[in-house]
Amino acid sequence: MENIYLPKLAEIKEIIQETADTKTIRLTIDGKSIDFLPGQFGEFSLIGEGESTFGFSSSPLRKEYFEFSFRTSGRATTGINGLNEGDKLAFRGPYGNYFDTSKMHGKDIVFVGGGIGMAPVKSIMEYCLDERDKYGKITILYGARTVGDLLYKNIFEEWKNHKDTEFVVTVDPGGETPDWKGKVGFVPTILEQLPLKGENSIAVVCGPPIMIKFALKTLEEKMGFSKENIITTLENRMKCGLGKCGRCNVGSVYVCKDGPVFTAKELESLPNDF
Amino acid sequence: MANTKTDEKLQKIAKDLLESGEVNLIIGYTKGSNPQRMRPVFITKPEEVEKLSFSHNAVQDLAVFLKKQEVKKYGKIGITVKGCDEKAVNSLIQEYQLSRDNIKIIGMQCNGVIKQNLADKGETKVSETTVYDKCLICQEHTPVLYDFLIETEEPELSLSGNVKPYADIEKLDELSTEEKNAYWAKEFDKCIKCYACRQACPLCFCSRCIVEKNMPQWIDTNSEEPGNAQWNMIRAYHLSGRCIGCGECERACPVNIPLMLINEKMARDVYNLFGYKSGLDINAKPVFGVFSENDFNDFIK
Amino acid sequence: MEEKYFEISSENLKKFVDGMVTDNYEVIAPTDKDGDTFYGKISKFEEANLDILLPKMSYKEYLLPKTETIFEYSISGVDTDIKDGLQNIAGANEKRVIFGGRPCDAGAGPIMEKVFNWDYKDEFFNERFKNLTIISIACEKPDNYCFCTEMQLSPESSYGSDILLKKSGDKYFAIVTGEKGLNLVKKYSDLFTETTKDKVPADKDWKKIFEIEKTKSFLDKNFEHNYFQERFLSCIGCGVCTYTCPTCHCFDIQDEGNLKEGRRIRNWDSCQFGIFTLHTSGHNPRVTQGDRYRQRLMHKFKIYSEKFDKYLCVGCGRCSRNCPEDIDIKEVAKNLAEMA
Amino acid sequence: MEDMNAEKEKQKEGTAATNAGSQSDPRLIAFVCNWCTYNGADLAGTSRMKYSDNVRVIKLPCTGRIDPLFIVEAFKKGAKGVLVSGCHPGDCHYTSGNYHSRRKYATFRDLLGYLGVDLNRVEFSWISASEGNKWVAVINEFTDKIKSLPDKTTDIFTKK
Repeated sequence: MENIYLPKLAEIKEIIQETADTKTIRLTIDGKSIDFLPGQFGEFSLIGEGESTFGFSSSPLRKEYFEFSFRTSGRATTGINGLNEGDKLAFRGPYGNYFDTSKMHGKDIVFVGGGIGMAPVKSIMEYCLDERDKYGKITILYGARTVGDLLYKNIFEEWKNHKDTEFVVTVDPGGETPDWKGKVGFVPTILEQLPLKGENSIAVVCGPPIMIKFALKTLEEKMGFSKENIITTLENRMKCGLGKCGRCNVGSVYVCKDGPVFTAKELESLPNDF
Repeated sequence: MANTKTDEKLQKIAKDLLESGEVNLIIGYTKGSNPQRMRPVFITKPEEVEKLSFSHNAVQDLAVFLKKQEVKKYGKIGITVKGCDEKAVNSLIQEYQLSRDNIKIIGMQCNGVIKQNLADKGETKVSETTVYDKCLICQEHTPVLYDFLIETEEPELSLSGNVKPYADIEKLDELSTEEKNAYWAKEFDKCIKCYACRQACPLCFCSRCIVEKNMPQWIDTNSEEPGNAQWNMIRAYHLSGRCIGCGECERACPVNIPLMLINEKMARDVYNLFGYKSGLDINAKPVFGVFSENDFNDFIK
Repeated sequence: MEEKYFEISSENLKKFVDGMVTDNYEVIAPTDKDGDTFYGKISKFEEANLDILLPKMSYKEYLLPKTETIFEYSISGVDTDIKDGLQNIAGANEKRVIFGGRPCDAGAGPIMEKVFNWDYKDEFFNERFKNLTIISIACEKPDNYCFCTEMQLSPESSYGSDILLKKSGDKYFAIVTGEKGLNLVKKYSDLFTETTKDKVPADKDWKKIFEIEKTKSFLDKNFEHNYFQERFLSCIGCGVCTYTCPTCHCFDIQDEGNLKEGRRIRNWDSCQFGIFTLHTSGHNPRVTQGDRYRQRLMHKFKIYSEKFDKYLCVGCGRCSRNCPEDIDIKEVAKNLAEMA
Repeated sequence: MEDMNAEKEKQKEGTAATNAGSQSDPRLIAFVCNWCTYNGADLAGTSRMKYSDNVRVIKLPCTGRIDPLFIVEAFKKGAKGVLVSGCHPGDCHYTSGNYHSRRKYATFRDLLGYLGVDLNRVEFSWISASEGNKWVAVINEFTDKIKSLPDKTTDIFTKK
């Protein structure tokens, strides 16, 4: 008999303080990463403080660790926030579906991330960047409320320096600092200004619900992306991640099993329950 | 069943209130899923007032809806209340959860409501053995505060004195600590932590209940001892001096924990200690909002 | 196994139950306490109340306990010791018999089994379910809140029961559906007489008052319908419907203890609670009680049947009987079917 | 605010839960107010008075801040006795905090007793900043009382 709710212990290899309240934690199990696919998620916990659901934010091709990013807000994340490198973290997963990269081969891709929603985007994006030759032009648009809210600042340079890759970073109006060199404007607004076309392209979008809503609209109506080619991930409250506990469903879809990755076309068929 | 005179009066008042625009919503009772049941109904249009009805099966405390966001957004509300329920309205006003200006109270004179489990089995007669214990000690058959009063057609509840309401309180008081503990351990063991007692209570209006706070986790989440005991104790404490004794918690409880034995005991204690009964005066300060320099001090060294 | 048929006299039924008690079976039956009837352990046949239609609560807790320990942990220094909770329940229910439940309650087990076994297998449920023996009694007089017939069962359905007893005069016919039931009958074989199917009185022609498929087709198309918000304005979100329901299985996972020792548990939870779906960000997909009751209806009559080919409802009517605000799910399902 | 509580919780876990003590060496928790009783205890210390070391003191701004939940929490974590102590009536640093808490605790104590908690396990006192000797007496007396209780305390806080 196997207890599907039993976590494994992962070791914290590295902790990166991304912003004042967000961190990225890199983990290993038996000294290496685990097998997962971009877009999947896991249940992370400091035993005694409860589990939290996070998507992986690293590329599955980087075998030396797997990572996730989180914002400290509740009991579980406060617990995880207090951990140090070398400490143990309980982990279950990977769960859920994933970004089907085979459908992206040879196509132009635009990655759109907002705030901490960049985390799952980063996973698929780095996956693509790691196999750069398989894809066409890659555009990365990343926005956050303020400069201080941008995650992954330490690897912006790395993203920028891939060939045939454009990296645009923006902050909401009012969120810029005097020495800010990126763009200023809401993600959907900046997205519209990018030289993109809908044909033979895929858009991967994740961020706060309101951003997703408007980004999807922009991509579809103004830039000519078809609904099948816009992919996003849903974040619903979960407990088990295994399709049992019954709280993450949107209509007949269990986000933890049938999701979290959905195309805009699939989302359209779902009731407004997310 | 034809409309009774009570129903007609009620419908007339409701119609006038809605037509004149004095209220946007009437919360009342209507006939329920069987002839012995009534259920809440929400009337917004004058032509729908015929649904309104009242009888000795109107067990629900409609004041519970006054804490609901979906109901609050109607603004000015008319509510049908029995004497006990009306005290909940008063308490909500006392605790600034409700403005007197926004509420029209249609007071129903009531001589007791039949226990729902008996009514479901076919009981139709109001008597001291068929009504809730709260009705036997009721001092407010006529609500203490109302904008309209509808007099009852029911005969007065005759009390022989043989039925002792909440008799178990006295019995419990006489037990030893261990026996009391054994009694409550058995009762709380049944608890399934559905929190129906909280949801059914008109005065449990916290937007975030203590059981939902987990930094730290004040109340253990398990449905075993001692998590159940912690919950039941804190629920009872938070309602001490506030509970108006409508008994909705006990009625809602799916596992029949005698919650009213605790609530009533605390109400008596508060009255003995501070001479305060809740829900009787909208201008009174809640008992724990004030103090007296001469308060009971014997238990403190 | 094919169904087998037996006869047992009322007198022998008493001996059967008392015999099981003597042989250290834990016999759970409807029994009177606190002014109502609940499932509980009995120590003799007379303690069972077989006249009552249904106990107030279902016996779900024997399949899905109100609190289940997933694992216990102890941490000292860098070492974390995790003790798998499954070990505690190995063989759970092996000597437990539910006696005198109704076909609706019995139907709940195989229905819930589906969600606990799609893809990932929940062995907590499986271990308890596979060992539990269920002896039900067919209903003669369903009440106004019952709608098992509409829910593809019937007052005389043997679905989910290991043994279904059908009363006929002063004796019972026992329909044995599987090995678990047969083993029990064999153990007390002197009390039972084997018979054939044609001797067992045929099921009555139970009438439906609405078609559940129609309810579903309404739900398919009317997610945003005003009905939900208006009708369930009277819902106080107490969750009694879900907690007394034999098929509601949603749960919560919580840690309990300190950073040195404790356990991870799963508790019953309810879709009727505001915090059930509340996101950390403060966003809540289901803001009003109407949204939440709609979710319950959807889960019961649409979602589950689309995923698992069974409705997540056995029509026992407990949610209606126990609802403090008298929301009658049968009436609601019928209303929806009429609007479809 | 909640963080502060969490901190407090951790402190308590360190003392009460992991080392709840036995009946012969019981762990007692004293919730005291910052202005009177804490200073009274401090005075006892600086005057080198000796008192039972079974007690663990948790300082709060005022008895008015001592939620009955704290008592529940202490028992839950295994404390054998809980003392709540603050300024004498009329001496509250915040004018009326102790009056309010007196009302609360009169009621809460009744509730505890009614639910079968041995009231010998909860103690309330007024101890001023100058009453170091009273602090010593109260603690010693309370410790002795707890030690004299029958070993098999089973109440609703006991894990089965």
